[in-house]
Amino acid sequence: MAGAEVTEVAVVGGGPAGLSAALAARQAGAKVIVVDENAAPGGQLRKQIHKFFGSKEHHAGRRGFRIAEELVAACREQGVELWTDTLAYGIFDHTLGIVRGGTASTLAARSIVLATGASENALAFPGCTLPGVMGAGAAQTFINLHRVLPGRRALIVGAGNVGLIITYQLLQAGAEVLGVVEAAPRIGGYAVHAAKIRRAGVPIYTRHTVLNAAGHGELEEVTIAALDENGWPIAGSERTFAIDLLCLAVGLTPLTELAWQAGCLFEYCGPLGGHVPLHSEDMETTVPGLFVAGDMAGVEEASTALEEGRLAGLAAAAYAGYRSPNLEEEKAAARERLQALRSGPFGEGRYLAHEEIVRRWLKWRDAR
Amino acid sequence: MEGRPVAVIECPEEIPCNPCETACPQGAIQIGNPITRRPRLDAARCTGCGLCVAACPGLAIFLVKEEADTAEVTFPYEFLPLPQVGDVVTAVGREGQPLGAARVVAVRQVRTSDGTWLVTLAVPRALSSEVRGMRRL
Amino acid sequence: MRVEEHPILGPLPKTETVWIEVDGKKIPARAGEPIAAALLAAGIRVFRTTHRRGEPRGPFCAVGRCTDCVMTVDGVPNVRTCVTPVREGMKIETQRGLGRWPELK
Amino acid sequence: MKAPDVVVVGGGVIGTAVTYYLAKQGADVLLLERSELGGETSSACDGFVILQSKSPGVHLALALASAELYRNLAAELDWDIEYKNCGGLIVIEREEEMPAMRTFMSKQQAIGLDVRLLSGEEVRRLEPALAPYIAGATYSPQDSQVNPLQVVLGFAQAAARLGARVCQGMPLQTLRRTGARVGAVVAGGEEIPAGAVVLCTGVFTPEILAPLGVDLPIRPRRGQLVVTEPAPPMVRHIFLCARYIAAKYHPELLAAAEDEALRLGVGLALEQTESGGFLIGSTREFVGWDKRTTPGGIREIVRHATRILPALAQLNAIRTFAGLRPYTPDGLPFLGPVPGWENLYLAAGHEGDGIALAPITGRLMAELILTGHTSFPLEDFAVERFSCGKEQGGRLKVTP
Amino acid sequence: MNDDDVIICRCEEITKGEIRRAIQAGATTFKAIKKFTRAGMGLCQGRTCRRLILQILAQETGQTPGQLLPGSYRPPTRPVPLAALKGEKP
Repeated sequence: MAGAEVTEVAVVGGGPAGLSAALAARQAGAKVIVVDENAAPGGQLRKQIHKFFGSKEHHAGRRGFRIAEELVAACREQGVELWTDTLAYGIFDHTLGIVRGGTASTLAARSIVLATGASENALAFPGCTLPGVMGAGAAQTFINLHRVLPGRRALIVGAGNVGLIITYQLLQAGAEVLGVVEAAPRIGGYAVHAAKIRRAGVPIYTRHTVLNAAGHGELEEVTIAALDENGWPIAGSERTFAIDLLCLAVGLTPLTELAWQAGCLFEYCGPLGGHVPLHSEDMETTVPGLFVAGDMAGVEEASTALEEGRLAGLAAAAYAGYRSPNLEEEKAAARERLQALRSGPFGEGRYLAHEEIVRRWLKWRDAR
Repeated sequence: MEGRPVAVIECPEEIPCNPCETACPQGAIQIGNPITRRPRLDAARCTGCGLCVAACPGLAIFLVKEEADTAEVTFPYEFLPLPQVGDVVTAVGREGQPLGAARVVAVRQVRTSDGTWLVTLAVPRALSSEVRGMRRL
Repeated sequence: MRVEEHPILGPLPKTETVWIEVDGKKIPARAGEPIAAALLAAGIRVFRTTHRRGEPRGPFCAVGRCTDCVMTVDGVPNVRTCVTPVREGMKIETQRGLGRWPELK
Repeated sequence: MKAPDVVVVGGGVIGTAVTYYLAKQGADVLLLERSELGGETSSACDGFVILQSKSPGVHLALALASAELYRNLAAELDWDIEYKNCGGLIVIEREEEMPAMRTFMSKQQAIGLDVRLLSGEEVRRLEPALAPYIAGATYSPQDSQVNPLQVVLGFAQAAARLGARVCQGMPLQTLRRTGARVGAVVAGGEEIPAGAVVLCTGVFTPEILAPLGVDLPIRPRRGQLVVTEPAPPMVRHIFLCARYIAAKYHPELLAAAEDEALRLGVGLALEQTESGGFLIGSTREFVGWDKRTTPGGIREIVRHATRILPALAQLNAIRTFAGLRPYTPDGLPFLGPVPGWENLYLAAGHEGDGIALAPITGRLMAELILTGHTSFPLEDFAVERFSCGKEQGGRLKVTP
Repeated sequence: MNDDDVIICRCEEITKGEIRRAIQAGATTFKAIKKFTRAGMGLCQGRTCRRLILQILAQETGQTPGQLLPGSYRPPTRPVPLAALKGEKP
């Protein structure tokens, strides 16, 4: 076929999971190509300007965009091919349909790692389609990547880590943030992130919801209200803010399109953000030779994405015939670090969820 | 601890994070295994160097120095414009509430800063455990 | 509005300025940035009006997924402005509904 | 469950049509759909009610009768099926194809189809988007289009209003035999006594009939399609190409071809739907039950379509999909009783004509089941026209 | 609160009310809602509204999110010009 390319390991997605997988597979000796639809590799790390949690292995204490730079540099140094502006438009057995330089072609690989990340959830309320209402990640892209403020006076929906971080970053970029609206009775994100924005004077309205957004042609005001025990708005508690930016930070969903197309088996898993492909401890799906890593295998954090990527990369290389000399030790170490990242009150739910996904994968394998 | 700055760690949750432990040249902060354990400070070994303040991804570490009836509170600061030494600013508490005017006595960066400034305010000793930042300029 | 100074990212790096035309009006853009960024920087927030209800829309996801920010670019409708870089002399139009397509011939 | 007069198995366009016309005649009908209405072939096809593509003979005659029913169907069903009497073109790419098309057309004219041959210049006047090299086209103002999904829903909703019970998520488990009759059907764990049973199960019919000793030559034939973004109206007609006719009636000519497009059986089937999107097909491939699209299939469809209508190249594809068409060796569906059974009927095997032939199929099957005879002769569609199972001792018919 | 007028599918401008009516008419899957309403069939192919629709389905039909399948995902993952899909010259 015209324009068809072949590699040993193909990785879809150049974020933390994908780059980490590529690096691990390359170090094991495989020829690796990473395809990424964006103009530059690094994924969401590129717009993260805060310092990361985790440990030294996860570049903790480094700012996200710097971690991206380091990973990309390491990949280049090791000879990983990074194909940016390249869309994986479909997967057909062990072949990716790609669009590169305005032309469709294929990229066949012995093994494939899908590391396509997650997408922001939408929220529906009257006025939610007005210009000025956007995903929190969208606002983050504009301010940190493109250096443009999409609004001057903002309100944030969602007090998870994403909402709290965006609030802080909007302040850093010079916007005013009038508050964070959270439907739950408590803040979902880390206390330290909440503390940062509280110190900066941003109130967090827990047990509140957005009633509507309004404006002539674009967002001008948003009305919120307190919620009662049953989650219904309390009459008389309405409060209206004159703003021009409403950021929605109401969770992420694993971006699993390609895994569905490939015929992977899935399981719905609330703590991981939705349907996730069943996968083994090595991150192999129910399609032999197809691996997953990062948010698309269950929404977590960049640090876990790096470790999952490493596991998937090692296993994908082994599948392609390149066993790292210390394969089992390396995998064991990565799993141990993953388990540590998934301990504590925030991580435990995700730990159990992943255990369950792996258990289901084993059940599938045994039934075969 | 009278007369020398000591770190105050306000990290209330078990989250997977240990750069403070790694940053401390004195080994005064311990997290260990698993990584989600909360940091413990050995105040006797703390020299108040501020490396942990700048390294903490949660901006949850402060320095407090108490002497006679005054105190100096150091906090991480990542906004523009930066205050200048000698400026009088509004000190704020954990909820961002104003706690009165305070003089800026130091604005510096350390090895672990990468953009994070350490701002030190002189405040009344009674407010040393209240003041945790300043109103943005 | 441009974020000229940033406490972490530093001053806005100098880049070449390219000029694009939006509904006949020339606006400056930073070379390589997506159309949507240039428009927001110029204070333009309504990118299109919808096909059925004629309602205004602007950027929503900023990563090329939701297609809410599409405009007619150099005569081609439905261009995702959040992932399409500016080019000198590019002609961008607010898209009304499905957009005006060039005659099929 | 109350015993219905007729159990219809399969909720595609044929099953819902049969259900509707039975209910319209006053029968108590139960429709069993194993997953959801229009979930298989009927939601993976174009919406052509095209007459020109039908082989001259009973096939075309049946299609003409069906087209007549479509005229008032939306009003009758009280459902917007997006019917448009837009006219159709069969594009002729090469001069060499002209004689064959002329013959094909004149036979159709003899049966009463309004169809004429246009020169390249004439057809480009009708559709300026056609490429300059196009040699000509046959044109029929009688060709129309509908939205297949809405036809399925329209039939089902109207049938339900007439009292039919439409059960989704009810796979047929067993046909219970009582002498020469189906005594009951077992579905969803329930044994349902039935007066008569109609299988409208398309590509799945052979596997249902095999245990009954009936060997039916229906084979799944994959058709891949590409959907574009919605655009304002850019073309007015529905389009086939002359190669489609060849792909449909002479697969043996294409199978040996070197050209990948021909090997995949690519023949143009193109329409701009009510929503503004273009539906562009299609391949015709025997690949078993594989319903995936392929990079090669997509590419060849797009190459073929953009060669004929070059301006399409500027449009974005937003979706590709494939459906399995119930192929029969003679291109005609099976309509009639299953030999050896008194109350078991078949309406399956329409290949790419399911949408076009649905109304007449529904009406004739209702007539057959409820009265024993039909207003249109169904001999040519008889189930036993190919060598059927041993116990039926069916007659073998030589097909044109 | 009557939120029938809220837009759920941003591309095809399909409201919550239209989706509710489709559910009442018998659409109990994402796939069926697409057929009834065109929600999820526009330019972005349901990449923004799919989850919202599944939530409405769960609320209205009492199914759990785990019982609801997200429907089919077909290539291409983004709009791709036909000019690109033509590929290289043969």
